[in-house]
Amino acid sequence: MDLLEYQGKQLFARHGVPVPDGAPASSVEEAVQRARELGFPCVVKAQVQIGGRGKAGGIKVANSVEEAEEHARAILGMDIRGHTVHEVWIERASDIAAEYYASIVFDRSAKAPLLMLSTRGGMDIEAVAEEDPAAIARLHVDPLLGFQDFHARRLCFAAGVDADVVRPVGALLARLYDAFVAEEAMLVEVNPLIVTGERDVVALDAKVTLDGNALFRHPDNAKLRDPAGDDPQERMAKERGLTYVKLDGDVGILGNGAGLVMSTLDVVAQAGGRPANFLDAGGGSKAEAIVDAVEVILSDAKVKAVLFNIFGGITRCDEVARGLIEAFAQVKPTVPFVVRLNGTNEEEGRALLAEADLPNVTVEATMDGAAERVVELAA
Amino acid sequence: MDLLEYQGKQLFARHGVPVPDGAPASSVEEAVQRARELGFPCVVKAQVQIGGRGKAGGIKVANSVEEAEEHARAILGMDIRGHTVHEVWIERASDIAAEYYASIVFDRSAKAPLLMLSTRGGMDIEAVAEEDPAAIARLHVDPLLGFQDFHARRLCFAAGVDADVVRPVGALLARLYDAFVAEEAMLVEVNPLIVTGERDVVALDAKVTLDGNALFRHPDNAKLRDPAGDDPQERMAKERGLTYVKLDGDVGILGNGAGLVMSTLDVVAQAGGRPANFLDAGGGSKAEAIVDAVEVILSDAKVKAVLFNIFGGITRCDEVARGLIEAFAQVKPTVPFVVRLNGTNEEEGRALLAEADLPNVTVEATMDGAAERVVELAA
Amino acid sequence: MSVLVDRDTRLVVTGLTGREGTFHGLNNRRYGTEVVAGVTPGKAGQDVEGIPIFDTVHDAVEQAGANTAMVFVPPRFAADSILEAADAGVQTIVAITEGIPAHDMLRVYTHLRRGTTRLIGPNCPGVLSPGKANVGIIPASFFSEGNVGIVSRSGTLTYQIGYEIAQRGFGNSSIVGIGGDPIVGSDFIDVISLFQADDETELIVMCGEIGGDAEERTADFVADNVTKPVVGYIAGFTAPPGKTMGHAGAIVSGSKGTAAAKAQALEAKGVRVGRTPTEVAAIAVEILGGVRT
Amino acid sequence: MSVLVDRDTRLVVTGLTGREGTFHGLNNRRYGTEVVAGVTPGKAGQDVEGIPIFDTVHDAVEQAGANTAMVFVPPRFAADSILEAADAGVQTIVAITEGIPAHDMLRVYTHLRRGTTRLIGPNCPGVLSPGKANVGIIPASFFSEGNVGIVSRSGTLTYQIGYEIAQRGFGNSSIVGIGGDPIVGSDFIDVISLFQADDETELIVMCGEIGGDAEERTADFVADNVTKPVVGYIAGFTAPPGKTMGHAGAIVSGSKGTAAAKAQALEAKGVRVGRTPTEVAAIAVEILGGVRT
Repeated sequence: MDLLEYQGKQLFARHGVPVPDGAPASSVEEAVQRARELGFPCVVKAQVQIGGRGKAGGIKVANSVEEAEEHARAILGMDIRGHTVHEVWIERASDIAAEYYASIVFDRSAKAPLLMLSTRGGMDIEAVAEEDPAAIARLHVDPLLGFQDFHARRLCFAAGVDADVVRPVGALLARLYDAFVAEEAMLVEVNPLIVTGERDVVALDAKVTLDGNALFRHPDNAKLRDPAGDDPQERMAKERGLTYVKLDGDVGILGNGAGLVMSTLDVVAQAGGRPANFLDAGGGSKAEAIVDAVEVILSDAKVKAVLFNIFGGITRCDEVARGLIEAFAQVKPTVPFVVRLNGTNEEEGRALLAEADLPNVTVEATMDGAAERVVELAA
Repeated sequence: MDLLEYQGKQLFARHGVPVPDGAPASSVEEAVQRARELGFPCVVKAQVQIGGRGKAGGIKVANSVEEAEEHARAILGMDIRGHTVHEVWIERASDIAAEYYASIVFDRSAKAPLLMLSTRGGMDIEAVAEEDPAAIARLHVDPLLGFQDFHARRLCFAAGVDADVVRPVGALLARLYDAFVAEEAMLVEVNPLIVTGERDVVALDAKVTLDGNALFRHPDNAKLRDPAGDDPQERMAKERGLTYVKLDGDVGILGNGAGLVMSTLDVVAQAGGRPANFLDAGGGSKAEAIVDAVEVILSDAKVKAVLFNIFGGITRCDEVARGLIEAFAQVKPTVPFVVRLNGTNEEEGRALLAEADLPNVTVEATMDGAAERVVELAA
Repeated sequence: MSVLVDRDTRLVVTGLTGREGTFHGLNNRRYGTEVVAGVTPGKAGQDVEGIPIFDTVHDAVEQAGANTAMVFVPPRFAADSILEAADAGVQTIVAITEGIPAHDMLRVYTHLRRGTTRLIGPNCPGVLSPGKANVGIIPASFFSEGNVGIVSRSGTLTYQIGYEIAQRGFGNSSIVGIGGDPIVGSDFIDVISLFQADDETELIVMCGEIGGDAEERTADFVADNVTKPVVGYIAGFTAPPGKTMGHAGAIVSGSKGTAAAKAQALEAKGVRVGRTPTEVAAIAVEILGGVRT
Repeated sequence: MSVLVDRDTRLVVTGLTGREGTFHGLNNRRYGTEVVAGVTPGKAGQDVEGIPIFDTVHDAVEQAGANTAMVFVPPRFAADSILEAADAGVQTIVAITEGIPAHDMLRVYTHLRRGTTRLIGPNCPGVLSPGKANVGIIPASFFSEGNVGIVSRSGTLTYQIGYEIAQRGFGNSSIVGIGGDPIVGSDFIDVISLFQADDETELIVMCGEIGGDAEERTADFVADNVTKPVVGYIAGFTAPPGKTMGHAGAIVSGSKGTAAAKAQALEAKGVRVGRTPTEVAAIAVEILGGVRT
């Protein structure tokens, strides 16, 4: 789960990571009021989960109430590469002497948090990483021992941080690590991490990704989940507890188990089809879940045919069949369905389908055969 | 550093360990006022760092303002085995259905925190440990992994905690462990840990020993240090940063390094003398520290002779000699001194002493010889 | 032979008294697995169809001789359950639970790697050694004893591939689902090492998917250490970057972790990679010497 | 031979630029120890009488080839300094600092025991291998090369006993102060194992003191594993129960941990225990075959 910049900054502030004063606003009036309170110059920043806001005109400095109003009006509602700006963050302008980069990544390969620090912040860090990898100091932290002062020193000296700010940068890294662990983040990134003219060290941006599986321990973070940015189908699926990813084809796909569904997409693509979605009905799918899933898949108007690819383990094929029958009764789909059932209770499942004799439903014996059939039907 | 019961309870409360409502008082008027606020029945508890307060009459239940006043008057100023009661703790009386015991000890042998839980609380736990060791469930916690829920379950089931309070007792142990680690304690002990008639689990007593070396990280705890209970010589030594333990003999002893001082006491005892104190002037002792040390040793009127036993490592013998000369100038001791100097700059040290020609100071070449000489002089 | 679970397995199931725990625990017992204990705190003395319940895994180890644990408790309790089993001296832990917080697993993984306990999963279907023992939720009826070892990040995909191989007359030494989370207790390399050392296994099938670099690291390992033939499969060629495809670990980040890159890495080290489950089965059978009837 | 430090020792001193660090670091160099680096963050490029200063221990290891570290920083920074040295790959760390918080050392000890780094101390005088290297604050001038290994929880007491043995014409393989804190990196057993394996050491002297049960555990270890003669000393017969005698470690609780109990435990396992430093020296010399002139 990705946070907006200002949500990340508020999270940072809770853990003592220094951030500029600021306030969010979702209307022009509110934005002007916040700007007045903060004083000028201040910065009006579009709150969207995508990079390159500055280039797109989503970040503007205001030197007066008039300018604040003008910028808020321009930015609120703006579309930045497919993301509509619903909120702005008004923040006191900072006096920037140097721009650094700092991040902590959950490194699944090393199985440890990876810390990175560079004095070449404020720009595209991936470009820096490619053209001059040595410009980014990196080290892993033992997850049980935790962050130690020497980690901060090593990073600062390796990155070439200005001598007079080695201590405050190190202190900020320690606080950032606290935030990473305490909030169970998968990523915390500060770009740029600035040194001000007065040699204060401040996080001028914040990118935070939280672990969705850990939100039960962080009810305040869970509330930040903002479905407004989601695709309507994805939002609907989420509300129903389904794992659904929208794609841009016309073959609707449902399977059980993430690997099998990914594989089904691939097989459909190889058969010449274009998958409309990824939908994992999950382990132990019950009939109601199947009804929900069919509704989500069919809410995408582009879908011309649907493939059910089930290999039963925890999931029982008879439950899937029952769900499909119920879905036909409730939703009355107009597009053809191809169904392939193997595994736990496959015979009962096929028998139920045969008995129900649903219109426009073909049962196939193999995954490849089912993929070919559904591609034909969608053509 | 040992805390008083009420300081321990306040520390517990900061970490979510449930304790009864209460308030400290250092005068009868204050005690009565606190009792009124808490309501009746309440308990008036002497605050001294020694066990067996109950038997000594230091814990009384008050059912009315009159009784609270009577008890406070009786207990404040009371002497409990050498400890004068300067403060009482007034606490709401608890309805006790069961008395358990819980503690966490810094186990230097296993190099891990040792947790202990027993359903036989409320009494002398050392006696329980001797007559029925199986009545105390014990386990160690990996210091890096920390306390896990399964530790709580293992302890509760092994101790035979009532089934309906396994969860709250486990939760209390988790909080107690938090306190142990966060406050850097060497010991936290709850005896009794009670189950109330309403099946709440509450710490009815609190014994907390903190690591004196860690107090720099805990300024609030450092302020709790109460020198009032110390022996006057020990208090004086503490104020001067010296490690001094008062004993009951007449040979004053100063050495450098705890092991050497302990050994010096033993050698003096073997020579037939009775050491008056343990005083470790420490590594790298400077002349001023020696002056302070001489003052502390001589402030004990029983001292009839003093032995300086120095083996110089960090400590330089010339500094010790300089300190002794300065001490003679300032303090003008009337008792004889025996001095033995070996190690770093021993020749310079001996030369300084020879030159100063202090009255009543004998220089000896060996530790055994010095011990024999000082015992003769004290006789 | 086989790997991880066999006739010596003495299984304790944490969460046995739960609905799913009971269903799969009994299923495993029906298959022939020695299910010697269940653990549910506060229910010691009860039983699930004759399987005794204990308060702690320690009691299950001491009193029922459990040497393997299957973790079937909800995600918020699962890390603790794994640590408890390891602390009790269980040597193999199979964690089925899906949705365990990543930071929990980071601590669990780091702790377990310093000891001798082997963890499979979490978010995995378990381990099946056909004819010997089944620990987990793999539907055993499709699989028979044989010489193909399968290791996979995915559950149902594994069944699919195992099933296709079985259709061609081959059986399996063991089928190991290592799980689809960012941090799993054992990775491809760990399990392939076991298969390499296992007498019965003659060919190894590994099913990877997008995300992370486990497949790339495995390619190097196979080239240097594995003499048995390895056939690969990677799911997720169609997955767009930045989207989590069901498994917490299945995500293409930027240009990293794509199926194409993984397949390429494997092929560069001489591992043949099938583009569909059917093709994987065909390659395996070709190497093993053709369809058995 | 000798243990822990010798002519191959390449020492980095953390805190070399501090007053005590400079004094003892240069003292160690004068003795012949290869002092190759100092570490003081922010002072890289400077030097202390020709010894180069680095920002981190890692730099000292990489650029100056340090393999041993002496920690001389104040207590609040010492745990971090020890962890840094271990992380940098230093194999032997000697921590002189007194007053490190006990919980810091608990974490450091647990972490280091899972790796291969050996820690001596903290709150110890260091290690002297006469004629080879001196790392720490032991006044070397009293000691010469020889065949008596000394291990001690106390600093000055060690000098006293070593001095008494030297007066009788014997020298030392190594003198190891393990420190007097509740948690030290290496205990008697660790160091006695090294002496047992060391060709040069013919007799081992161990100086214990009240508190804890390290001496009692050592008695069992010596009986089972040590073939060389061991002579013991315990300080603190005169200590009253419940009083802290300088070291946090020297806390007597009830009967356990008293000097009498420790001496008894050692004697029960055949270790002769001297009642004064002089008696220890006399026993050692008797075993070694009389005074050398």
